[in-house]
Amino acid sequence: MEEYLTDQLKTQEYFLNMGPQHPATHGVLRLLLKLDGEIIRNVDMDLGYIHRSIEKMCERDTYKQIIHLTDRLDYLSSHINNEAVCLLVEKALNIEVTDRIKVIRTMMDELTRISSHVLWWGVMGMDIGALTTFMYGFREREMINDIFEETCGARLTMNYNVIGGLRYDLHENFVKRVKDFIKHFKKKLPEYDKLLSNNVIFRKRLEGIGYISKEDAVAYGLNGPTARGSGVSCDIRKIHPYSAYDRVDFEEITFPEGDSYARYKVRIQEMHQSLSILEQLVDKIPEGEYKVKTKAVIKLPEGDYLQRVESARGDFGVYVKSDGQKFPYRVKFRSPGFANLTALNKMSEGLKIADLVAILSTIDIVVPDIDR
Amino acid sequence: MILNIFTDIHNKLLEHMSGGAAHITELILIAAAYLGIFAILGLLLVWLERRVAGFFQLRLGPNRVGPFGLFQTIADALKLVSKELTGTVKADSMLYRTAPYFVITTALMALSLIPFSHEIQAFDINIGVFFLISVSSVGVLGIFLAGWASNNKYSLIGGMRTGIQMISYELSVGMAIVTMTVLAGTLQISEIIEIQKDGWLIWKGHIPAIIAFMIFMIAGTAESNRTPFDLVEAESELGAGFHTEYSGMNFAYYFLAEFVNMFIIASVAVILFFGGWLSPFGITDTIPFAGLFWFTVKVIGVIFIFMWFRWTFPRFRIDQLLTLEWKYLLPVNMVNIVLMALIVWLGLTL
Amino acid sequence: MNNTDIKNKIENKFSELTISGEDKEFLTIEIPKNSLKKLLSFLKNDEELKFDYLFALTGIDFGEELGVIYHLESTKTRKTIQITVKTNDRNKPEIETIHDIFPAAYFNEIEAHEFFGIKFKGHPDLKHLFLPENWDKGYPMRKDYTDINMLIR
Amino acid sequence: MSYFSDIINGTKTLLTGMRITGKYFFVNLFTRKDVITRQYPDNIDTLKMFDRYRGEVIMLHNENNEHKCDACTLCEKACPNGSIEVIGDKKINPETGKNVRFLVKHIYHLEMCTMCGLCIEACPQNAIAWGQNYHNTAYDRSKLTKVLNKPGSKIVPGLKG
Repeated sequence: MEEYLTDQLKTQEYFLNMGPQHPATHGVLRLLLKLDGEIIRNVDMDLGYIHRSIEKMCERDTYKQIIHLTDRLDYLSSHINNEAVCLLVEKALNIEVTDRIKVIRTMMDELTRISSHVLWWGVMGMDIGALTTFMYGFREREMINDIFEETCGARLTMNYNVIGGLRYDLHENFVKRVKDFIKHFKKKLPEYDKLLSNNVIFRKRLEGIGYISKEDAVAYGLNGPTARGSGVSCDIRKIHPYSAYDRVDFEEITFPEGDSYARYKVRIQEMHQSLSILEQLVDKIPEGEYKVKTKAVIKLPEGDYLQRVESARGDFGVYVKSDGQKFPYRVKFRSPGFANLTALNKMSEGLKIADLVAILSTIDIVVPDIDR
Repeated sequence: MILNIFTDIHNKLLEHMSGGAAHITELILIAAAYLGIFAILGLLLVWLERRVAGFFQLRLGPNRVGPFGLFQTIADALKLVSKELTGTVKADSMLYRTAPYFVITTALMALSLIPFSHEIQAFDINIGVFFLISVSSVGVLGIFLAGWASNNKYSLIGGMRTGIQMISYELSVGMAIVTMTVLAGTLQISEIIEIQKDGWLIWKGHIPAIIAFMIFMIAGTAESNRTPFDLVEAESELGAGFHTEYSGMNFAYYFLAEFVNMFIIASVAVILFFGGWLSPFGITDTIPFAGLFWFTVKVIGVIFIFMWFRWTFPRFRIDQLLTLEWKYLLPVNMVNIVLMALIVWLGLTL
Repeated sequence: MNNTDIKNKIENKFSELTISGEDKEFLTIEIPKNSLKKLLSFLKNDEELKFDYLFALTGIDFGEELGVIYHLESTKTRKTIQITVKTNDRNKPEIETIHDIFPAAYFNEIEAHEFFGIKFKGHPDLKHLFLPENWDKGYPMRKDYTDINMLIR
Repeated sequence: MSYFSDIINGTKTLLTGMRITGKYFFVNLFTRKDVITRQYPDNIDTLKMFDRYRGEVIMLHNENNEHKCDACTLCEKACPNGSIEVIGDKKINPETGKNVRFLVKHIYHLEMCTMCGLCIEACPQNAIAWGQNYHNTAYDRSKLTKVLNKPGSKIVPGLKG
């Protein structure tokens, strides 16, 4: 009977071009879906719609000039990307920065992480269909952006880190603003749970969807919150602590379920952790220099250098091969989003279009980061 | 006292011309009036939606054009009118062009049944509620055809989703209405309202009526393709769904019809559960046209709940949509009808 | 387990490679391309080392030679290791694919192929991922690539 | 009886969500207290950017229309995008008799600038600084190419030039 049915009821597979202009692809990502009805058989991707070849551009820039290019990679964690390059150069030249610099960098990192996660939360709701969350997310993000703008001079492409320290000292309002933000966000974060996390429709949309096992997550090179949703412990802040992360107390959030909802929970919990880091540091910003004296022309000794940081999306890495010149010989930006995206096909097999949108949301891609 | 302005007009016309001519003039007059109501309703509701959405989302909404931004939607409509009508090359052009008219025609037909007050009801047929359900199920065709004829895969998926969704939720809407007609004992809309003079049906039918109301609200949201049931045009998945390929006025037809449909669903809820144009406790029932005020207030109340849903909830997935209907709403509905019948039979109504 | 232990362990097993950087943050291995796959599967599957996380796959143009740099991390010891393979042939560079060992390499290899022209033997679909489908102007990340639109100081 | 408890718990979560949005709705309806958007062109008079805001590069002039730039081209060299062109010339200073550089034109391409700030850091004289202008739109790309030194301006006397 079943054979008869499958013989008679033939369905035709077809292709659907999702993107480059599509609301769910968060920019200009093109997905080629092979569909059977609404069920996804295969996801193929086409990237490069905003490829700027930043790696090649870095080969003609000095180390100081590279930093501002990293703003344009993952624009939602630009501060963390800046820091990666600065840390790499400081490590290579054995520049020891002051405690003040370390603490400020850590605080900025965490503010960046919160602002990125808050934006992700808003957009996540929007992808699932709850349009209101977007504005609620932006309310918090706006406060952080104001903090950034006042201290760093820009809201998104902060470019605040320089080799050997920071561009400016903290603005006098910084501490007050951060304290205000902590107070505000502590009140609003439970609302996120009430509005979205516990919502029965939302949970049904995410639970059990986009499963990826721990082994697969490692094999596909997943990182950041996406991998931690599968129970992989991969927080660079814990594994290879940098800046002031070795002196603050925070937990690495992992959930073993491996589905979209686990990834969602990881990010929500990470916001709580970031908030606690901020609380620990805000009253203890040490006095000191905000910038260490460096040479005017920075040349890295010949060799290979690698610096990894935990950006909002995961394991961001900078690899530099230097030949002793003032320009790097080869720079590689290891993009967390690119690695996460490679597992998309695996995650979305046999699911529906609506699920693909949810998965894309939970792996939290930023297309400039993928295209580089 | 005026009984019904439409009968008045009919009689006035008969005084001046012969029967046939009077009839045709009356038809044209009323049709024009209802087209006007359709447009005004649509535009007002779009404005209301945007304004309400603004407040939900910590914004202000349109507030620049006219007082409270009231003319914003008119400006938008003018813009849409002036826009080019585009289409896909290989679209089935006949169906593609006619599809929007299915939607507005049915919306208009359903609108003619709505009693705005005691005096304003164009078409009071004795199978009113039944007519309303059957007419509104034709409207689906317009959406379905749009999805099919556009020759766009996103539209097609949207159209197919409509088919599934409408067939399923039509049931729940119908059953919820049946539950209430068991209580009311009539299908004629004016009579249903008349019965409620000594108490609204949601009060009279207490438990089963409240359950029926909840089901009606859920299914009604689905009927009007609104979040959380807006899979048909789910913008994060399908771009715009069935009307991806429509532009200019053709798009505006769908857009307005969607809001008018919401108005119709809300009106039906008000008629069946909250006594239509009746004032609470009969305080203003003797004043002519006071019903219009109460009807509007009640309908806006129900519409606000629809909007509240829309700006709070995430969207369902297609299989969850069907699960909700066939596994939850339908069985509950079945039991509810029996319960209602028992209550009416045993005389337990309040 | 420190770098010296790892070095000894690898050197016991493989003789044709050169290891340096014991005192540095991570070991740097240079290996001929025909034993690359053997080394990588050893590194991944060895219970003590367990270098199972492909952190990055970087194509690189050494001027004369083309090469690929693999950065692996062990999820057990949290040590990083850098492996370099080189190929002399600039016209038809070929390196074996490792996407069957590390699925993460699949798209990274496509990227390296696009920008450096390195053919990964055994890779099923070396399509254009970042560049346009009809791209035929060579390999942009190579050092000898010139483009009139490029901003050069 | 998970069927019924599912319905009840599910409805509860939905109502909690509605309470949150409903609260904001009514607060905004009556008081506008939680409205977070700013009414942009209306508040244009009161809108002030932060001091460190990086809007565009400007050259500082004092009240005598004098700047500090001696056309050393360090900013041009520091710029990663080539958005600064310094056109200088040499002339003999009548007082000292030395051959010195002076600035003819400091051309700034705003359309290419990424606001990285390296030029301002590189400037030994602090002749250029950040301007807080945020209204940088133009209908023509060429309008974004600016000459930073004002017409007729000279270098502050006493400086090298």
